Amino acid sequence: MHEWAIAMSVVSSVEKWSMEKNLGVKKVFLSIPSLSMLEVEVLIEAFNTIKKESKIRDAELEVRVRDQNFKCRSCGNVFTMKDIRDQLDPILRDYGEENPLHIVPSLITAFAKCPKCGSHDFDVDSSIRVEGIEV
Amino acid sequence: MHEWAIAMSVVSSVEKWSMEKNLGVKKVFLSIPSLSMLEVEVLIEAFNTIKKESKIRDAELEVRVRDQNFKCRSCGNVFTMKDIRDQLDPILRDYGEENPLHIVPSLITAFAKCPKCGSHDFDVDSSIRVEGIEV
Amino acid sequence: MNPILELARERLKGKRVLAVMSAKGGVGKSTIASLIALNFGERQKTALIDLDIYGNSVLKLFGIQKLHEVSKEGIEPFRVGNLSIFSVGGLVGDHYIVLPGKEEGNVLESLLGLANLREETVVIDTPPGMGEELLTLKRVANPEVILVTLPSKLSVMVVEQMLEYLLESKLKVEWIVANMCYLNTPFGPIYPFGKPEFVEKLGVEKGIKVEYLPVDPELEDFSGRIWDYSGLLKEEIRKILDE
Amino acid sequence: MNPILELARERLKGKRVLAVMSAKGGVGKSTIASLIALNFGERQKTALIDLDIYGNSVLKLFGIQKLHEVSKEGIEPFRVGNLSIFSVGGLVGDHYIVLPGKEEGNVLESLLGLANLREETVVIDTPPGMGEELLTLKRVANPEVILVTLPSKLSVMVVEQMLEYLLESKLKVEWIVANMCYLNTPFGPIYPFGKPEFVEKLGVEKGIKVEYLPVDPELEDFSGRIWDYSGLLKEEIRKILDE
Ligand SMILES: Nc1ncnc2c1ncn2[C@@H]1O[C@H](COP(=O)(O)OP(=O)(O)O)[C@@H](O)[C@H]1O
Ligand SMILES: Nc1ncnc2c1ncn2[C@@H]1O[C@H](COP(=O)(O)OP(=O)(O)O)[C@@H](O)[C@H]1O
Ligand SMILES: [Mg+2]
Ligand SMILES: [Mg+2]
Ligand SMILES: [Mg+2]
Ligand SMILES: [Mg+2]
Ligand code: NI
Ligand code: NI
Ligand SMILES: [Zn+2]
Ligand SMILES: [Zn+2]
Repeated sequence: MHEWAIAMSVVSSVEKWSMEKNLGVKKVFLSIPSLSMLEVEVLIEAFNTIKKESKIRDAELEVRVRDQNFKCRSCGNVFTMKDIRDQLDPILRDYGEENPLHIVPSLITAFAKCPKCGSHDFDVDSSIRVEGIEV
Repeated sequence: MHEWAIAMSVVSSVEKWSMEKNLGVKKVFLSIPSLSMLEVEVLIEAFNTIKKESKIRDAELEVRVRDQNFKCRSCGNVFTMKDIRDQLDPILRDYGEENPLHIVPSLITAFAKCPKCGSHDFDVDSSIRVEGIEV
Repeated sequence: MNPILELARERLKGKRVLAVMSAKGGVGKSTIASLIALNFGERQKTALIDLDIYGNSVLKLFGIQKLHEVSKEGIEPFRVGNLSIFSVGGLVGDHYIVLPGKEEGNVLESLLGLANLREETVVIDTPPGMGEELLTLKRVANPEVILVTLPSKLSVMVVEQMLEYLLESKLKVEWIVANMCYLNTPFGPIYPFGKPEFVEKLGVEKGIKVEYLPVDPELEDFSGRIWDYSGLLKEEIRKILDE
Repeated sequence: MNPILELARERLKGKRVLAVMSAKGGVGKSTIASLIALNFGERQKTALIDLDIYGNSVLKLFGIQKLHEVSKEGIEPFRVGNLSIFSVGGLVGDHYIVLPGKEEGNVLESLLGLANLREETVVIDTPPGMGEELLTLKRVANPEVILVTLPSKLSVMVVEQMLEYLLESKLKVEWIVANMCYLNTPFGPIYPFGKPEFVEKLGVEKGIKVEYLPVDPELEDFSGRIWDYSGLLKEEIRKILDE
């Protein structure tokens, strides 16, 4: 649901950029972590609605969903979403769709552990970022 | 001076690695931040002395001194050691050779500011790491 | 480009942002932030944002155990009278939070960026230390600061270092609050953490007004329903804000 | 490969490591860690390591204002009787420290890795929160834990979440210390932070012994020379350790 708030943040930061640089925007490349379970179609729909009231009416949104590679800082083990699937399922069950990881993917270390050593201490790459703008 | 302690840490971690993998070590590539003002010759001298008592007697140490690129998280400005030279000089003057940045380069944000916006909030890459081992 | 950070900045832009800070823990930041917000709330809609990821004390003081609703607008606040409350604790419930330092900034940027913040007055509760949370707040806004300490020498020394940072960073420090200075008994005051000589001196040196608050053992009875509290501390804070 | 981390692990391996923890600030961690180390120091050489980057309270309690000497062996401790004290504050002096969360781990790995640590018994003072400092300590060692709280409901709720984490992480929690439970006056006790009912319940639930400590207003007089203190708190801690 809060895909709309995120789309708004993208439109308004790209709009600001476009006005500062005095450049028209054709395409925006947004990168999101798969961990966040954000719905890409909703993001695009929201972006297309919100941009109409902005100065980047012609911009198109392309979303890249990044798969996570977690690296344990305690034992060095590298693992992926698949390896902790059993730890993620209960989160969906307990919190539903608007769960903590959906809203703030960085919270993953509070809920999941390194499958090898059990540590909550692993590197995550969970940011939502605009990786490129085509003008 | 504490170059010796660092050399010891390198010898003992590489030795451990070599024993675990059951591989001889020809060369160790160590990367250090220029910020730390560590003396490369002392590091190598210490390494060559300490390795004699270890299982990696034939290893050679190659040290790469990384130049820092600081990125301000407040205004986005990217700057280097040169741009904050005037902020670093007083540290050397006040603390001498064994100054905080020499011992713990990560402490840089406590002493220096982004030359553009004055923020202490910038990204540093200050770790000391073994970047490669030649067997 | 970090759109969530940009949005956070926009949400706070032009508003009155008051942050209750102390590098020292347990000095009463959350209590005082809550009482200040409640005082403001008597006259206008006020937001209270909790940036202490691990303490979530604001929720505990207000007895809030629900989860934040999430809408198209983002994270919807908990409403208590005129107050709108936001906290990471409202996203996770009673599960513990443990985080690498690197992630703390992302978590707080998300809270601040996604909060559906409509109020013009914003009170911010902060964690102890001078780490990622402080830097994140600074990245997003330039708050007026209320600096809290105990009267103890130890606490004042820690807070003095923070004050140095705040002043160098050109943040406006409104007052220093010396909390838990004395405990009134029928037989005269007791000073559980020493007399407030060090904080007095600090205030004079830096030209910042110091306000002295008592220990109020009654406060504990209102843990979980702090809006009901109308004792000593509340009255003293009212006086300070009315000045 | 991170050689400093490896060295830190080696320096602590096989030693008795006791960490005084609390996700809540200002509950007396530094005071209690110092008094425990002093108690051990009466019988054997003991190291006291301060992992609270922003508080450096151990140095302040011991009145240490010098800088660590650095030798070929690394960072040389401050020596107070049988105690060897290490703190980041001993590297920077009275300058403030402000750090992005990402750097906190590097700073503490350096302190632990470079410390010329010869003692077999190591007491560790920790900062509040459950962030990078806690994870760094966990990366380096598996300490026995002494968990400190105030009796207040708020503090106990915060500490309960930390306890959950500690137990899930299979750390051994020796005792829970409920600090500042009562203040004795000639006219009977005062309970400045409420009666210790919540912490008592927590102890029973988790099967962990709870120790109750008083507020001692005399303590403040020994700030800066805590080794000279021999009052109530010291005596209570002696009793606990002798059990
Ligand atoms: N003036 C006061 N009188 C009595 N208790 C207080 C007072 N101020 C704070 N407390 C109590 O002290 C503890 C720490 O306060 P808190 O607001 O959580 O501090 P912080 O946010 O700085 O960690 C809480 O249990 C709180 O109820
Ligand atoms: N039992 C006690 N009686 C009186 N004062 C205490 C007691 N325990 C701690 N203090 C004081 O309370 C303040 C916080 O204690 P401190 O050890 O710094 O806590 P923490 O390390 O958990 O932040 C200090 O000023 C300290 O002197
Ligand atoms: Mg605190
Ligand atoms: Mg608090
Ligand atoms: Mg922290
Ligand atoms: Mg402390
Ligand atoms: Ni959503
Ligand atoms: Ni040196
Ligand atoms: Zn692991
Ligand atoms: Zn900058």
